[in-house]
Amino acid sequence: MAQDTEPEESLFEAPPMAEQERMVEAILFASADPVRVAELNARMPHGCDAAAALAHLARRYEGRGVNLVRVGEAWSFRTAPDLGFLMQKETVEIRKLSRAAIETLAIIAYHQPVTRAEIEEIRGVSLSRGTIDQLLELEWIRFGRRRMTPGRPVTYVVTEGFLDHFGLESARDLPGLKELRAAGLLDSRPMPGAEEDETDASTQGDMFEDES
Amino acid sequence: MAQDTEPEESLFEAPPMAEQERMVEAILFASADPVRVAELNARMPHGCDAAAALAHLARRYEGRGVNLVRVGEAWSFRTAPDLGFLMQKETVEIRKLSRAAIETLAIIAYHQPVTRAEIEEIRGVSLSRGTIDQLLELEWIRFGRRRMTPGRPVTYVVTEGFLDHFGLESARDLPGLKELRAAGLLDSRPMPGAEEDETDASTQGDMFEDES
Amino acid sequence: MDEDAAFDQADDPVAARRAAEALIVDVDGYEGPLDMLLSLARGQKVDLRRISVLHLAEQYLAFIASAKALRIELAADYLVMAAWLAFLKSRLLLPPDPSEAGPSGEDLAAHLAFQLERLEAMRGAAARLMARDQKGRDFFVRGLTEDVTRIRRVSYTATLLDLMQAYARIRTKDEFRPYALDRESVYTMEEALERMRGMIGYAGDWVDLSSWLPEGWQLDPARRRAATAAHFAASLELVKQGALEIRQGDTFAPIHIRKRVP
Repeated sequence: MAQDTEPEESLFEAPPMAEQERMVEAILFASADPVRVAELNARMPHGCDAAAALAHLARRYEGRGVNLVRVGEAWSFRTAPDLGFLMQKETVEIRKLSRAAIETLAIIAYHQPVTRAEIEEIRGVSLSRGTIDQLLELEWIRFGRRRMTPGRPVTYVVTEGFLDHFGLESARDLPGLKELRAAGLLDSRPMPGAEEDETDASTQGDMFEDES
Repeated sequence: MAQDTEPEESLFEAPPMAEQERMVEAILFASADPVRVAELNARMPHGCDAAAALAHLARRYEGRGVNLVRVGEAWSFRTAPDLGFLMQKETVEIRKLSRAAIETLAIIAYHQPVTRAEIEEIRGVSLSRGTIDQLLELEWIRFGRRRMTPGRPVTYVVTEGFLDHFGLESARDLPGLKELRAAGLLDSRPMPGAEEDETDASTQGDMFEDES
Repeated sequence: MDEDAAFDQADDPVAARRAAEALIVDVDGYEGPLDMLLSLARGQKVDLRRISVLHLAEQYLAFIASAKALRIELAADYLVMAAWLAFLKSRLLLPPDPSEAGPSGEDLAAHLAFQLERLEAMRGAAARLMARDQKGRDFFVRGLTEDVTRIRRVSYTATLLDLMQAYARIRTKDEFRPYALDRESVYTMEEALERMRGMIGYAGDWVDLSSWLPEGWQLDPARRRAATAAHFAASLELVKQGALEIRQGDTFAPIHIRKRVP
C-alpha cells in the first residue's frame, strides 16, 4: 500500500527549490515589466513558493550585471545602475518634464493621496491642465479614492510604474520621506482662520490610504 | 601577442574580468537582439575582452533558468529549453459536441462497424469531413475493418475511450429503441434533467437546418 | 541676487530700472507668487524658519510697486498676494486690536513661513527624486522579452443522454418529428401589424382589407387565408389602439378599413 501511494505523492510534490528558482528566473527574464508574486505562483507548478525562490534568486544576483529588484508587490530584473553608461540610450528617450510637472509629481508622491487643490496650495499656483495629464499619460500617477469632503474631490497617488521608473521598492522608500514627515512638512496645515474642514479632509485621507 | 598588449593594458587598465562579465551580462540582458562579440568590445571600455567574459558568463548561466546561447556570430540570453512550458498559459474550454457529431457518434455506437455511406443513409444528410475527424481526434471512434464489399470502404467503431467517457462496459449495453421509448427518450418533451434550452435549440435546429 | 541689487541701488534710477526690468523678465521664470517669495526669502540667506516675514513682505511690495511704475502687467495672483502681504504687514506693525477677531499677524506670518519651507522641501524632494537612477537612463529592462503565449485548448464533451437522444431522434424521424409549422404559408399577426403600421398613414378613405394583402399572398388560397386572417387580427388590434376604423356592410361582405382621424 505504502508503495502505491509513494509515487502519487511525488507527482504532486513541488519541484525542488533550485528548480523553482530557475523557473522564477526564466519568467522574470522573459518580461520587461515587473511580475507579481501571485502571478509567478499561478504560472509555476502547483505547490511552488515563488516568494522563497525570489529570496534565493535575489541573493544569487547580488552584485551582478543585472539585479533582481522589487517594485511594490512585483519583481523584475534590471541592469545594475552603475552600468548604465554601456547602454544605448537612443532607443529610449526620456521625455523632458517641465518644472511644474516634476514638482507636482514629487508633491503627489510625498503627500499622496492628494487633491488638486492641495497641490495648488503647496505650489502657490494653479495647476495647468497639461501637467496632470502628462503624469497620467506616463502612468506615473493615477486616481486614488475620492476625498470624503464636500465636493468629493478626486485624489492622486503614484503608481507602480512610478516606483519602477525610479527604482523604488515602495512609496515608503522615497528619499527623505521620514525627515520631511518628522519636520511636519508633509502635514496639511490650513491657513490660520481658514475653515476647519480642510484639516479634517487631509487627516481623513491619511487614514484611508497611507501607502498605495 | 600577450607582450604587445601588456603595455596598452597597463595604460588604460581594463576592468577586472569579473567586472567585464557584469558588463556583458548587462548589455546582453538589455539588448533586444543578439549582440556580436565585436559590438560588445566596442561598447565596453578599452582593453576589455568580450569573448573571454562571454565564456565566463556562459559557464555561470549553465543549468540556470536562462542560458547564454550563440546565435550565429552573436550572443543572447534565452529561456532554458526545459522551461518553455512556463511561457505558456493553457486554458481548457469545454464545449458541447455539435449535433452532427453526436448523431454520427450515436450511429457508430449503435451500428458499428459502420461505413460512412451507411451513416449518411441513416442520418439522411451527407457527412462533413470535419465531423469524423473531430470524433477521431477525440479518440471516441477509430477505423474498423474494411467492409468486404465493392470499394472496400472503411468502417468506424467506437473506442475504449468512448466507453470510458460514457460509462459503458461495451457498446452493446446501449439501450435499444424499445428501451429508449420506455425511458421517455422518444418523447419530444424535454427529458427530466435535460436542459430546456437544449431541447429547444435542437428542435429549432430541426426546423431550420438539417446539418450544422 | 538680482532682486537684492534692485533694492540696494534704488538711488541709481537707471540701475534700478534695469534691475527691475530684469526681475520683470524673470517673472516668467517664476511658478507663481509663492515661488517668487521663496526666491526673495532665499536672498535673506537665513534658515527659512527664522526668516523675517515683514522684510519679505516689504521686498515683495517694493517689487510690485516698481513693476507698476514700469507699467508692466502682472498676473492677478501676484496682485492678490501683494494685497494679502500689505494686510499682513499692517497686522505685523500695528499693535493687536483686542476687539478684532481672527488670526494674529504672527500666526499668519508663521503660516507663510511654513508654506515657504514646505515648498522648498518639495523642491528638494523633487530634485532628489529626479537624481535617482531612472529606468531607461541608468538601468534597463530586459530587451528580448518573451510573451506568454496563451494556448486555448478546446475539449468537447457529451453525455450518454445526449448520445441516446440523438440516436432516438434519428431512428424515429417519421414519428418523432416535432410539431413544426409549415412556415411557408404562415403569416403572423405580428408581421401583419408591423406591415400595417407602416401603411396606415396612407389609408385616408375606406379600403378593402383584401387589397392590403402583400404581394405573393393574394393568389394561393392557403397563403391568402393566412394573410387575410393575420391582417384582420392586426386590424382589430389597431382599432383597439384607436389608430384605425373598421366596418363590414354585411355578413361575408368585404371588410373595409380606414385611418382613424382623431
